[in-house]
Formats: sequence, structure tokens, C-alpha cells
Amino acid sequence: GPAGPSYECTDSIGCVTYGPEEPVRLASALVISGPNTDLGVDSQNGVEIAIDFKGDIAGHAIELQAEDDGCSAEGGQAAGQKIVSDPTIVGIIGTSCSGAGVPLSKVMSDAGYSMVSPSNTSPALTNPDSAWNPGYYRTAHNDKVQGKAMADFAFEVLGVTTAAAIHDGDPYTEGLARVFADNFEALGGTIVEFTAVNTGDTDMRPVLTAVAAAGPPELIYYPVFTAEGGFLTKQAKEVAGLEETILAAADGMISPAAVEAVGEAGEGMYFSGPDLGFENELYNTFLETHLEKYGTEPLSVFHAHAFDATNMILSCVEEVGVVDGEYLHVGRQALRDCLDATSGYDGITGTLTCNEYGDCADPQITVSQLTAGEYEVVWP
Amino acid sequence: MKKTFTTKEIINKGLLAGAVVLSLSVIGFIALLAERELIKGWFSLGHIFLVASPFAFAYVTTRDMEYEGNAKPLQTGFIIGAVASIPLIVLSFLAVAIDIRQFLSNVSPALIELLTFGQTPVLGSILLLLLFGIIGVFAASFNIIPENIRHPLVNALVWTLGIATFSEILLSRVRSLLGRGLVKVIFSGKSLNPIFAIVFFAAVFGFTIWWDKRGDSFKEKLENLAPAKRKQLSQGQSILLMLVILFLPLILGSYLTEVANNVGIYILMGLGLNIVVGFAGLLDLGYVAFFAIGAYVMGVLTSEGALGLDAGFSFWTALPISVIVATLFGIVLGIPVLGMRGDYLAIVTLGFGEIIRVVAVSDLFKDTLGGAQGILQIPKPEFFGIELVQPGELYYVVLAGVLLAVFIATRLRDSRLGRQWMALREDEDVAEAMGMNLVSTKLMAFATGAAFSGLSGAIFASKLTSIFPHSFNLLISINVLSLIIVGGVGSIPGVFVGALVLVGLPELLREFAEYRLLIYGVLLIVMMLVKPEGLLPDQRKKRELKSEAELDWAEK
Amino acid sequence: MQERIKQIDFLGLILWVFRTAIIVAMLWGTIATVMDNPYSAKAWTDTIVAGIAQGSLYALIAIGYTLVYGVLFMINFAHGEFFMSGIMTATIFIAQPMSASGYLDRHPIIGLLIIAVVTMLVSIGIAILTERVAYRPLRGAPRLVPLITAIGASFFWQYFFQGLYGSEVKPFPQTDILTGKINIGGVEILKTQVIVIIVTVLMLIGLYFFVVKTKTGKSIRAAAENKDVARLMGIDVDRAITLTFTMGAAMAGIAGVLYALVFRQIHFFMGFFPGIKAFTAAVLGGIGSIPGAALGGLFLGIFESVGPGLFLEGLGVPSPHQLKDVIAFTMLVLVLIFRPQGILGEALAEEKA
Amino acid sequence: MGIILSTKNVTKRFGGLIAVNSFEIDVKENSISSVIGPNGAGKTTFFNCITGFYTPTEGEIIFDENQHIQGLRPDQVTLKGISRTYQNIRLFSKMTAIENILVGQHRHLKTHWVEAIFKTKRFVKEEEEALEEAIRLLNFVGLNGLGDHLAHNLPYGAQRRLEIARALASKPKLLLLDEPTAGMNPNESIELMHFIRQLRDEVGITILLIEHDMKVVMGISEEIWVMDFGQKIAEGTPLEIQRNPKVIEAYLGSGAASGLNLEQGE
Amino acid sequence: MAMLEVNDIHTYYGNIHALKGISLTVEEGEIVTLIGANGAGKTTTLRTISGLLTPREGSISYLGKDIVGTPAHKLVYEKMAMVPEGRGVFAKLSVMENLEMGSYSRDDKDGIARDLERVFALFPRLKEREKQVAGTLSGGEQQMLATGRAMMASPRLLMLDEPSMGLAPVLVDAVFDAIVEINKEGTTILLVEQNALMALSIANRGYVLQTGQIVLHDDAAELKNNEMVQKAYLGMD
Ligand SMILES: Nc1ncnc2c1ncn2[C@@H]1O[C@H](COP(=O)(O)OP(=O)(O)OP(=O)(O)O)[C@@H](O)[C@H]1O
Ligand SMILES: Nc1ncnc2c1ncn2[C@@H]1O[C@H](COP(=O)(O)OP(=O)(O)OP(=O)(O)O)[C@@H](O)[C@H]1O
Ligand SMILES: [Mg+2]
Ligand SMILES: [Mg+2]
Repeated sequence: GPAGPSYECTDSIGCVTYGPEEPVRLASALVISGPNTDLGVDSQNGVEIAIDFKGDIAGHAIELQAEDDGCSAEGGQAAGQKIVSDPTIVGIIGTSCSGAGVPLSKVMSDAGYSMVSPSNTSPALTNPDSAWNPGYYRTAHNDKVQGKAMADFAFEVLGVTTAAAIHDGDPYTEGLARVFADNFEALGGTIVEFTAVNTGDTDMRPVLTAVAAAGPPELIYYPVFTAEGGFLTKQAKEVAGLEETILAAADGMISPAAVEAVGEAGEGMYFSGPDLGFENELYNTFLETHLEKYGTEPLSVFHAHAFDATNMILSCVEEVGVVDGEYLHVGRQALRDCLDATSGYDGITGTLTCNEYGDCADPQITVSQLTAGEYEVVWP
Repeated sequence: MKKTFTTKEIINKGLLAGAVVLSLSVIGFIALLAERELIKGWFSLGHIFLVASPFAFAYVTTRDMEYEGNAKPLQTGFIIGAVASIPLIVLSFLAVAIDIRQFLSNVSPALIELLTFGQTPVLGSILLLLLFGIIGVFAASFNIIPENIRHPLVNALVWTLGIATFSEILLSRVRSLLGRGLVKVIFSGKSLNPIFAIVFFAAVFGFTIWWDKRGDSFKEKLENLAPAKRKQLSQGQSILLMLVILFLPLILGSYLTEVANNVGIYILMGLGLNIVVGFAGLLDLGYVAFFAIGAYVMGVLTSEGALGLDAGFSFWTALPISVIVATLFGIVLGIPVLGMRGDYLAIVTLGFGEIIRVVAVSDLFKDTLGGAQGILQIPKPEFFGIELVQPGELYYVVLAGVLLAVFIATRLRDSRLGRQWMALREDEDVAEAMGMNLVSTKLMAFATGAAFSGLSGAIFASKLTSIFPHSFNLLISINVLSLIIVGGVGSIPGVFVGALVLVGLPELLREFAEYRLLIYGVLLIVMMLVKPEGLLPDQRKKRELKSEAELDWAEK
Repeated sequence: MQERIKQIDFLGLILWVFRTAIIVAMLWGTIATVMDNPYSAKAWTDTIVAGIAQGSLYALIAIGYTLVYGVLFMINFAHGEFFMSGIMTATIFIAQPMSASGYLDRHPIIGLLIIAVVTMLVSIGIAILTERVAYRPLRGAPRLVPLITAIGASFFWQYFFQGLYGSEVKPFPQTDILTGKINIGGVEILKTQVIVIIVTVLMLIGLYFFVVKTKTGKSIRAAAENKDVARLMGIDVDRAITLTFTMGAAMAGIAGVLYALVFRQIHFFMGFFPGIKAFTAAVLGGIGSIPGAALGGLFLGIFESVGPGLFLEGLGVPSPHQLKDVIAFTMLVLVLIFRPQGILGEALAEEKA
Repeated sequence: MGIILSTKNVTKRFGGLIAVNSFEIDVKENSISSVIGPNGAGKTTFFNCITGFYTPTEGEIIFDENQHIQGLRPDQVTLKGISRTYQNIRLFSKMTAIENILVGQHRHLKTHWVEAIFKTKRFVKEEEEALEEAIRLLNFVGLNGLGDHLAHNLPYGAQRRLEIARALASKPKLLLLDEPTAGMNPNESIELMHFIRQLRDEVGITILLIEHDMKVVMGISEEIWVMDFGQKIAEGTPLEIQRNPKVIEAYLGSGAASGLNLEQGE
Repeated sequence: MAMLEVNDIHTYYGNIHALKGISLTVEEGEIVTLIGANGAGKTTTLRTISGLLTPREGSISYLGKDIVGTPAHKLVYEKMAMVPEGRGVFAKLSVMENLEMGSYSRDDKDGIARDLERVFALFPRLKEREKQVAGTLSGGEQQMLATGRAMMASPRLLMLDEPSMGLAPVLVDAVFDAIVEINKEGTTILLVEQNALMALSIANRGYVLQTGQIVLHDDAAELKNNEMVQKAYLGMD
């Protein structure tokens, strides 16, 4: 597009230019419809709060265009096409689901955009031999990291040698469960049962009975979401043979709703996830704002990743943006370079450093334990 | 028929209108839309939906009302509007008094602020009551003002609000087609520029008045045209239509072309299901199964990732195989259900759809189908060495598929087989007694339907370059079924209209986010209530008197 | 039809192979599992009891489908939403505040009764509203049309309630009197499961008598057969239909309460899958038949629960429980091949030529 | 005249009920004959056995030179050359009259669907001929001009005729009519009677009908079988039947209803 | 005042104009018959009177009240009953249950019991088949059941639509006898019949319909001798 009065764009893949009083525009592509809505709405809230906190960039307000990734490949593709048809969008926060991330990553990359995902965890997305594309970043943890962390914690800290893993057929949960199982076995443990339920299932007793019959294991890891996780937790306590078994889940179940869903049965269970730095002042302000703005506490854990993702983009825009009177110019490659160079960035999910394929999450996965309705960090 | 309404009935209507807008408010719809300004600084989409219900109720009531003089309807309109505000007023007072939000999380301060215009509850309530009353009067006045003003007014309103609502899409088209300069004139941010809005409103208003006056003579001229000329004209129209279809991507731009492609994928499926349900009357709720099979075959054959067969299949060589495999599955799954009728068939096919999805997601076939992680790195189609990447390029692949399917579906419909299917739909026993083999007739329907769906799935996989089992859920089957019924069961043009309305429109309504499916639901209900026979119902071909009519035509 | 298909040798052969393959696979799996004997007797009984409880819920929901189908011959896709709406509302407005204030612990029985009543009322209200707006104007339209409005209504209510109460999972309070197990004839059963089974049986018996014995019940059956003639008898058909929806929704409401008691968490999407399953159960049992719906529900619940462990585990299928729907639907197909009208369905009165 | 249809010992049981009990008839080629009997006697069931809707529990049905047709499917029976109409009209109601007749011609159409897709010459020709034939039949039954109407929009009498046209479209050797005059007034019944006679005389097919209108039955039948409780209780010419006391008792009654003057014969 | 007065009614099926201004009266205690060709509008007339259809124009008064727009099920409480074309028995209900449905509008147990006796006396066959599911009855039995069921409403006005259709001649006799019997017991009858000869022989008066209009109206005996009627409807040349 035409540039400001005196600016010449030299960026290899083009620039975005904001004229006087034009807002800097971000897009989000999160799941805000269908059964996974919680996940996306939570992230979107995080994005909105980050934008509110930031206020403006060089006098330009910040505006969000919220799209729905539908938690599906076709949804991701459509959202992507819509976003890249708008040249005033400088960066994308999304997607929620890895399945939507795969096509969207391709679409936005080809068009020269940058995108930071708060909750894609599939290893494929940052695997250059698979679905990685330039311009793709994420603040969510690669399953490889989180699954391994849980295996380490279980084997080394809790000292368990037998475990079971349960997923629900969602790519995220399946990926985590599998990485956990592989690592746990690599450490010398035994996976007595690797099994699955379906999203939407309510009666978990049969599958839990099968797990009990196979071992019973000392620990069950089920990195699923709140609904299925709630059922598994409560019913595990009612299945003979599993009364003493340690229960563990992942960040899909770090949320107030999950605390309520597991109820008393969840007391003492473990969760792998980011270190939300609950002592962290910024996060406390965040939570206050959230309560005020949306009337509820956050719905899951990804608002934090989304908050960080938004901030990563915004601070890079601020950094590489060329202020030219009332105009602001942002080079798209420059933005990618800046994001690539993210290192030691202090976010609420930890200290972010991006590797060459866009994995930016703090490698420090923590394990927390649910005690008296609160998540207490117990490891490391 | 005109009715008289008692005061109680009028108040009830008002309360009903109020209940509707109250519902819209408490589910957060209004507040969400309030963020979307239509005309900069004036009002938002939220305001429109806020007043839509009292407007509609006041309009319809006064339309159906028996009255003399103009005072009565205006008064009625006011009452309905004013009464409709009462539930909202109660809500805003309640919100101040207690913490409703612990129950209804969407009763946000932003909503209350919207409802009270940022004023104190008392003042705000009075304002709201007045606003609604005026809206009621406004609605009622539509029934009073003469037609030659009403029509332009309605037109101007609808068009202005329409372009304001879809400004986001327009904006991107205007930007790339007309340049940045004009954008500033028309838009202010994402909303319409007030001055432009006024000018546009006036223009539409003026044009409609002109058209209403002159249009009739124009139409008359058209009708009086010599048959030969008329034929030319209709040929001209067809050529124009063809050109538009051919160059659609240029007109639409990449995003809308993507939408068109998605619509096309559904049209393909719709054409197939239309054969099964529309022609043959076999209610199939698991149609997605064949779509999935087509997609998975394409994925497994061509993927460049770990799961790919790596046997040198390209899109074009894999395509027929996908279609054939899907067709075979159509037959195989068709056999056990041959003896089942009506809703038994529906639920069993639904089961097949679920079985295919569950099997795809399961750990059982993880090594071949990728399980939950799906199949990645499926190449896009190539055409003489050019990879078709952009929506505008893929469009032609979809278009080719759709044209082929329309062609085959039309030819089959007009053949003996088509009549067999319809006879089967009307009365299975008698159809059999006419000498037709039910088994082969039914299996042909399943097979053809599955073939179209498989084709659609194969294109889908290649277009997305990745497939996940979750894409193949029941909602797709439901959506395809809905679109053929909304379009008009058994009608081929109906499939197009249905797909545009049920796939295209929701795509454009992305902004409504979590309310999209809610709107989709309302859309389904309203369309069926208004046009139960579908938007473009099937027209049986004239055969007895056709020849004569044609003769007629030629003679003239 | 059966008779005729048998004459087609080729087709008969395929069907025969199909059936035999399923049955052999089931037997083989069962034998392999039994030989391997991974489960204790207790594990089996637990699984079966869980299946019965789940099946009871299906049965209660299935009755709503069957009742409506019996009268209007339409698949009421929105029925799962009647189930969801009542318990969602009662949980938010009654159960949670009651639990927070400690009332539920002090007066658990009264509390639960209040919850049940409110749940049923809301479910019934939603059902009547749906019928009034989306179905009634379409009497006499082709059958696919109300099917589509029903789908529309289902979407509408799902997302309406999501908007109303939010999309997160909501806990349903636990009551002490229903916690724990009791011992029935040497089998330890969860109290909640006992409640589910007892309530279901009572509701079913009551409903059956209502429909078969009372004048109102008969008038519903009459309206089901021929609306115009029913009118000529003085039966207010619209009222009869409303009544049918009311009963179906009341059952769905009860199912909602029982679901909440057993699973203790609810969600705006919770109606969808149980709805589909219940519908399957209704068809399996013979759509239109009340005992059929009950039997179908039970059958489905038990097979889903026991099937994966019994048939698939022995065959070495990984994650067998993921495939429980495959078992459920395969059983459906198997049953319908043998009995196209469902287990207890009346032979589709083959129109006399 | 040869025998075109011969049933031997045909029996149909529904559970405990014997609807048709060892029923035997011989229908002469190019004749018009009737089966009559009280309601529920098993007449329609007997027709259903012949046309393959039911498989007879026992017995043989021999059609057109020793072809055994019992147990065949309805479509196979039609292919042999038998077609029928139904007691309650069963047209393809949402198809036009012409289309109904075209479906009736199924038996004689040969082109494959692949030819339809490519619109081969043979296909086009066959379709044209079929349409011509359909229009001819339409005119024959007196429905000219109604061909493009949906079947369910036609008046009752027209529907009956259309059903006959559809049955004729398969060019049957034997036509079974199940109460063709039900719901017609006496005048219309007589018209139909003439029409049936014309059919036999001009087209040369054999007609077997079930009928309760004695004026029609007695007026056109050459031979009549009387059925009661599934069994044959009488057979013979109209005159013989009218005088048969068994028939009078079980079926005809005083004669007031049938409009026949039983005391005097004809 | 006449019991039933139909005044210039127009009834439509969608766009099809089925009744084009029908007027007729029925006096208490009479048997009145409507005859006419197929599609003349006889059934439509009865359905309009009984409230199953609503006329677009015209008025109907019954027992002195305007009943246009009153739904069918309410008219039953006004002692109007109809036996629909094609009998319409509830096939899945037993004979007894069908009869019970006939008395749906009544609360007087004694009266119902008395009427049940009366029906069984008139149609002893029904008594024998009390428990049988109606769908398995023979055609004639179903017709008896339909008539008996209408009697259970103890109607003042009974409308019958082609009660003899598809019946064996013996049964036709029986049904007509029954109609006369019912009438003698005080029920007014409006009868639609194809079997015009028999209808006219038991009726007091008759109306002739042609394409939605009344073309002739006279005493039954006169109509029987009317040349046009004889030619067009009685099949006499
Ligand atoms: N599919 C069936 N199942 C059970 N019983 C049947 C079936 N079809 C017919 N019947 C019974 O068989 C008997 C003969 O019926 P059918 O229809 O052949 O009589 P019909 O002679 O045609 O009588 P009508 O003159 O009234 O038409 C009846 O008692 C009927 O109820
Ligand atoms: N449901 C309907 N939809 C459309 N048209 C109808 C419908 N029912 C009847 N008609 C038309 O209305 C007209 C009158 O029909 P009606 O059934 O009243 O005739 P009828 O005199 O009872 O004839 P029949 O002796 O055949 O019973 C006919 O032209 C008929 O085609
Ligand atoms: Mg018969
Ligand atoms: Mg009639």
C-alpha cells in the first residue's frame, strides 16, 4: 500500500502502514464456537486484556479482529484466508487447536504474516519436516516438553514405576499421553495400560475398571479437558483398585471450573502445566481485570499463554515499527525477525525464548498439586 | 385477515417482544454486537438487534390490525414498544440491586451501560422506554405511509444497514479494488462513514423512486420484445452468468473465493445426498462417512508425510481412486440397510457415519490413518506443473467437480433411473411391482451419492493439505441434509441456494462468533416456517404439453 | 421385506457373511477375553451395573423420543436439549445456591425434590415453547421439514444456554446421603446408581400405565393414529401433543437430575450425545414403543459398558473403550438386520396392497 | 381359449389365520372374470399372492404356459406380464401423470444409465418413444391434457384411470383390478365397465377383477369365483352365481343393496 | 329453526376452490342425503361442517349458534358427530377402546353404558370382537365400528361419509338398516352416499352436488324420479 510521506518500505515481504488515527490491527483465530468454546474464549479474553494493558503503540490504538478457528482444519483455513485478505493486520494470535493451526500456519506464512499460538501443542507444528512454516510461533508448550516433564516428575519425584495413560482422541490429549508414555518407559517405568475414551463420554467406569484390572498402576495420567477430566477423576475414586492410585492431568484442567468439576475427588492430584507464577504481581492484576471485565475467573489456563502471545507481538511491533509522523510502518519480515529473537521475555507463563522453529514457551514446566481447592506448585 | 386487538393482547405482544430482546440481552448477544459500530459514532449492530424485536412486533401487529384513522396504529406501536422495554428496565434495576452475574455471566456492566445509555438507572430507563416507544411508532408508521414512499424507504434502510453490516468484507474488497483513497470516504475504521451513509441512503431512496416510476415501462418493453430478441436476451444472460462464474475469483477476492470453495465442497456433497434423500427418499444421516473416506484415501495415497503411501500418486491419479473407494463403501454400507425404512435407516446411517469417524480417530489404525493426529502434508493439486495453492486457483478444481456432478445428477434424474428413484421414494412396494429391482435401484442411489461425496472429500483433503478425524463429524451430515431441504428437496438448483444460505452465509457471519450456531438454528427454523417446500422447490418437468409449447414458440 | 430379501441369493449371502462375521468376531473376542481372564468377577459386575445405570438414563431420554415419534412421526432432535436445559437452570439457580448456603446438607431430600421439580418445569417449558414455535405450524408439512426445524431448535437451545450460563463445566453439588455404596446381595453398588435404576423403573411403570390405561393416554394414542378422526371424537389434538411433549420433557428432566446426581457435573453440550444415543436406543427397541425404549436404552448402556472389554480386548484392539460407539452401532445394525422393526417394535404395518 | 392363469391349492396363512385357503381358479385367456366375496374373505390377499407381494404358504400359481410364479418377487412377476391396480389407489403422488406412466413402462425400457449420462442416440430414441407411448395411454384412458398434473392433484376418478394406464404401460398379458369402482357412483361405474370391456376387446388382455358392485360384476364377467373365509364357495356364470343360495346368504343378501333383482334372475 | 343451516360456504384447499357456495339445511329428526359425482365436494362439505376445515366465506349455524371457526373437537361437545370417509378406526386400539374414544366427550357413566348397550344391540358383531385390535377387523366390521363409535357420542346430528364404500352387498343392507334404526331413536342424519339409490330410499330429502355447487334439492322420492338424477347418478339409461 502507499506509504507515509517520507517512508520507503524495504522489507523483503512487505510492510503494514497505519495512517493517522488508524489503529494497529491484530487478528485472533481461536475456537469461539462449538463444544471447545471455553478454550478459545479464555484465550481471547487473555488477548483482549493484553491489548487493554498495552493501550496504544506510538499513539495508534490497538484493535482486535476476532475470528473463529472452529477447532477444525477447515475452520482454520477459512479464518486464515479471511485474515490474510486484510493487509492492515499485522499479527495473528491463534489458533486454539492444533488441527486448525496446520492449514492456518501455511496460509498466513505464504502471505507473509506472523502468528503466535497460545495453545497449539502438536509437535508437528514446529517440526520443519512436518507442518512448520516461517512466521509461526507459540507460547504453548510443545507436547514433547510437557509430556516428558510429567514422566520425569512421576518417575523421579513420585518414584512410581507403573502408570497408565488415557487420552480422549483429541490430538492434544493423544499427543501428550503418548509422549508421556514413551518417556516414562524410556526412564524404566512400565505403562500398564495406554487407552482412550471419547470426548463426550460420561461413564468412565468401564475404562477405569480396565485400567485397574491391568495393574492397577500407581499413577494415571489423563491430559484431557475439564469435562472428561472431571468424570475420570470422580469416578476413579469409585472404582475398586484405584482408591490409592495417584491421579495426574495436564494444563487442560488447570482452571477454576476444573477445580470445581473434580471436587473433593481431585484433592491431591497433580497437574503439569506452565508456571503461572501465582505470586506474580502482573498476573494478579490480570486476574482482577478479568473478573471485572468478564464477570468470571478465567475458564482455563490458556488466557495466560494468549496474554503472553499478544504481548510478544505487540512489543515486537513497537520495537520494529517505524514512527513516521502520524504514520506507523511495520516490516513483516522485521516483525518475524524480532519474534525469532525473543529471548528471556518475561511473561506470566514464565520466561519466553523462541527457538528457530518458533517454540517460545518457557521450557520450565511445573507440576502443581491440588490442595484445598488451590493449585500449589510442587515441582520443580 | 385483519383482526381487532384488545389492550390486553397488545400489552401481551409488547411483553413478548420484550421477552425476546431480554433473551438476546442476557445471552450476551446484544453486548457482543454493540462492539460492532455500523455507522461511526451513531449506532452499532447491537442497537439494531436491541430494537429489532419491538420493531417487528409493532409492525406485524399494526399490519394485521383493523383500524380507522392513523392514530390507533401509532398508539398501538407506541404501547408495544414501550411495554417491550419493561423487561429490560427490570433487568437493569436488578443488575444494580443484586449480582445477577453469578447466575447469568453475560449480564455485564457493558450491557447495562448500553441499556441505560450510560445514565443512572432511572433516567436510562426513561430513555429506553421512550426509544422503544418511538421505534414502535416508527414501525407502525410503515403501515400507514403510502407505498410509493414506503418502498424506497425500506430499500434504502435495508441496503444501508446491509452494507454497514457486511462492511468488513466490503472493506477488504473496496481496498483492493478501489484503493485506499476511497476507503477513507466510505469507511471510518470498520464502520461506515456517517456522511457516506447519508449519501448512500439518499441515493438508494432516489433510485428506487425512479425505478418504481420508470421500471414498469421498462419491464413492459422487455415483455413485448419479439421472441427472437427475447431468446437472444436470455442467451445473453446465460453467457453473462457463465462469464461471472468463470471469473468469480477475480470479483470476490481471495477470502470470498475461499468461502465460495467451501460452499462448492458442500454443493458437491449436497448434490450427492440429494440423490439419496431427495430423489430416492432414503434418509441418510451418516453421509459424512463417504466424505471422510474420499478425504482419507486422498490423504493416504498422496501425503508426503510419514503416513503417505509414497507410491507416486498425484492428486489427479488419486482422485479417481478416492471416488471409487467411496463408491464401494457406498455399496457395502448400503447392503445391510436395504431392508430398513424411514427413520430406522436414518439412525443406522448415522451410526455408520459415527463408526467411520471413531475408527479414524482410534488408536487401532493410528499407523495408517494417523489416529487423532490426522494426516498432514497432503499436496495441493497440480495443473501442468503449477501447484494450485490460492483459493482463486483451487476454485477451478471445485468448479469442475461441481459442474461434473450437476451434469451427471441432471442426466440421471431425467433418465429411467431417475424415475425409478422417485418412484421408490413415493411408494417402495408399488415401485417394485412396476418391475424394478429395488436392490439395484437403492444401491445405485447410495453409490452415486457416495461417489459425489468421495469426490468432495478428496478435493477437501487436498485443499486443506491436512485432515483430522474431527472434521468428519455428525454436524457435516446434518448440515448437508439441512441444505438440501432448505433448498427444496429433490431440487438441483435448490442445492446451490441451500449451500449458499447455510454454508456461505454463516461463513460471512463469523463475527457473531459463538452465536453463529444459534443464528444457524434460528435460520433453519425460520426458513422452514416461511417456506416449508424449500427456497427453490423441485419443479416437475412438463412433458405432455411441452412439445406443443415449444412448437408455439418456434412458430412465433 | 425380510422374506423377499432372502430370495436374492447373492444379497442374502452377503448379509449372512456380514452377520456371521460380526457374531464370530464377538464370540472370538469373548473367548479370548475369558481365556485371558483379565477382570475379576467384581470388575464384571461393576461394569455391568455401570452399564445398567447409564442405560437407564438412555432409557428415560429415549422415552421422550419415542413418545413424540409415536404421535408426530418426527425425530425430535431437540430432545437432548430439553434434558440439558432443565438441569442446567436448576443447578445454577437452585442447587448451587442451596449448596452454598448449606441448605442441601441440612435438608437433602427436600432440596433434591425442589431441584427435581424445578428441573422438570424448565424442561417442560422449553419443550412446550419449542413445540409451539417450531413444530406446530408445520403439522402436515412433509416429514423432513419438522426434522430440520428440530435440528435448528437443538442448535438454538444449545447456544442459547451457553450464552445464558456460560460455556464452562458446572459442578453439581454432592449430597452426603447419596455418597458411597450399598451392598445388595453381595454386590457393592453406588447409591446414586441404585437411585437411577429405581427411579427409572418407577417412571417407566407409571408412564406405561398412564398411556395404556387412562383415558388421556388413550386419547394420545388415538391422536397418534389419525389426527382428524381424533378431533372428531372431541380430542383436542394440540393439547394431546402438548401433553406428549410435556411427558417426554418431564422424563428428560428426571434424567437430567439423575445424570447430575451420578456424574456431578453439567455442561451446555451435555444433551447432544446422550440425545443421539437415546434416539438410537429408541430405534433399537422399536421406535414408538415405550417398553422398547426402555429395553433399547438398557441394551445400549450395557453393551457400551461391557462390550469393549468383552469383545475387543481379547482381540488385542488397542484402546478398546474408544470404540464403544462402534460396538453400539454395530449391535444396532445386527439387531435391525434380524428385526427391521426393532426389538419390540410392531412390524411396520405393511400397507396392504 | 387357453388358460392364462391357474392357481392350485393356493393357501396363505398369517400366524393362525388362514386368509386364503386352497383357492383354485383357472382364468381363460382374453376373458373378463371376477373374484367376489364378503369383506375379509381373502380376495386382496389372493391378489397379493399372485403378484408376489406375499409368498403363498402353500400352492402353485401357474402363469402363461407353465411358468411357476409363486414365490417370485413383485418385480419378477411384473416382468412375466402381470400387472395390477390397488384397492386404495397407490399412485406415485408427487410425480406427474405422465411420469407415473413412464415408470409403468419400466419393464420395456432397456437403456443403461451410462447411456443416459452420455445421452446416446439409443437413449434419446427410447425416451422419445416412451413418452409417445405414455401420451397415447393417457389419451386412451381419457386423461388428455392432465399429463403434467401431479398425480395427487387429480380427481379421484382420474386417479383410478391413471392407475389403470400405469398398469397397462407394462403391456401385461393379465391385468388384475382390485375394486376399480370403489367410491364411484353408479354412473361412473358403468362408464368404467365399458372401458374395461373396451380394454379387453381392443388391447386384447385378460382381466381379473375384485369388485363389490354387483352391477359391474354381473354386467361384464364371463366367469365368477366366490370366496368366503379364504375358500371357494361357488363358481360359474353370473346367472349361476346370482341364484346360488350359498352366495346369497353369505354375500348378496336380499339384493336391495346390489341393485339386483334376485327373485327374478336377470 | 333448522338444526343445521349452511349458508353459501366457500372452502379451499390451498388454491383449489372446492366448495363454491353451498347452502343447505337439516331439520331435527330428518335424514338428509348429499349425492354427487367424484370430487363434487361432498366430503369437503361434511368436513367443513364438522370443523375440520374452515370456510373462507359463508356461515354455518348449528342449534342456533354460528359455528364457523369452532374447532372440530369442540363441536363434538355440542353433540355433532361424524363418521369420516374411509372409516378411520384407530387401528392399534381395541374395539372397546375405539368405542371409549367415541364417548371421549362425555362424563355421564350411566349414559355411556346405556349407549354401549345400544351399539352392541345394533351391531352384535362388535360385542364378539370387543378385545380385538381394530386394524385386523374386516372392512365391514370396521364400518360398523366407525358408526358405533360415532353413536357413542350420543349425537343429535350424525354425519356419515360413504358408509357403504367397499362393503359387500349384505353388509350394505345391514348398515343402511342401522342408519334407519339410529334415526328412529332420535338422531338426525346427514348422509353422503355414492349408492344414491339406497340413500334416497331411506332419506327424507336430498341435495345434488356438482363441482362444488348444489344443483338440485328436493324430497328424496322426487329426486329418485328426477330424470337428470336417474341418468347421472342412478345409472339408469
Ligand atoms: N399382512 C397381514 N397380516 C395379518 N392379517 C392379514 C394381513 N393381510 C390381510 N390379513 C387378513 O386376512 C384377511 C383377508 O383380507 P383381505 O384384505 O384379503 O380381504 P378382502 O377379501 O380383500 O376384503 P375386502 O373386500 O374388505 O377388501 C382379513 O381378515 C385380514 O385382516
Ligand atoms: N386434500 C386435498 N387437497 C387438494 N384438493 C383436494 C383435497 N381433497 C379434496 N380435494 C379436491 O376438492 C374437490 C372436492 O373433493 P371431495 O373429496 O369433497 O369430493 P367428494 O364429493 O367427496 O368426492 P368422492 O366421491 O370422490 O369422495 C375435488 O376436486 C378434490 O380433488
Ligand atoms: Mg380387498
Ligand atoms: Mg368423498
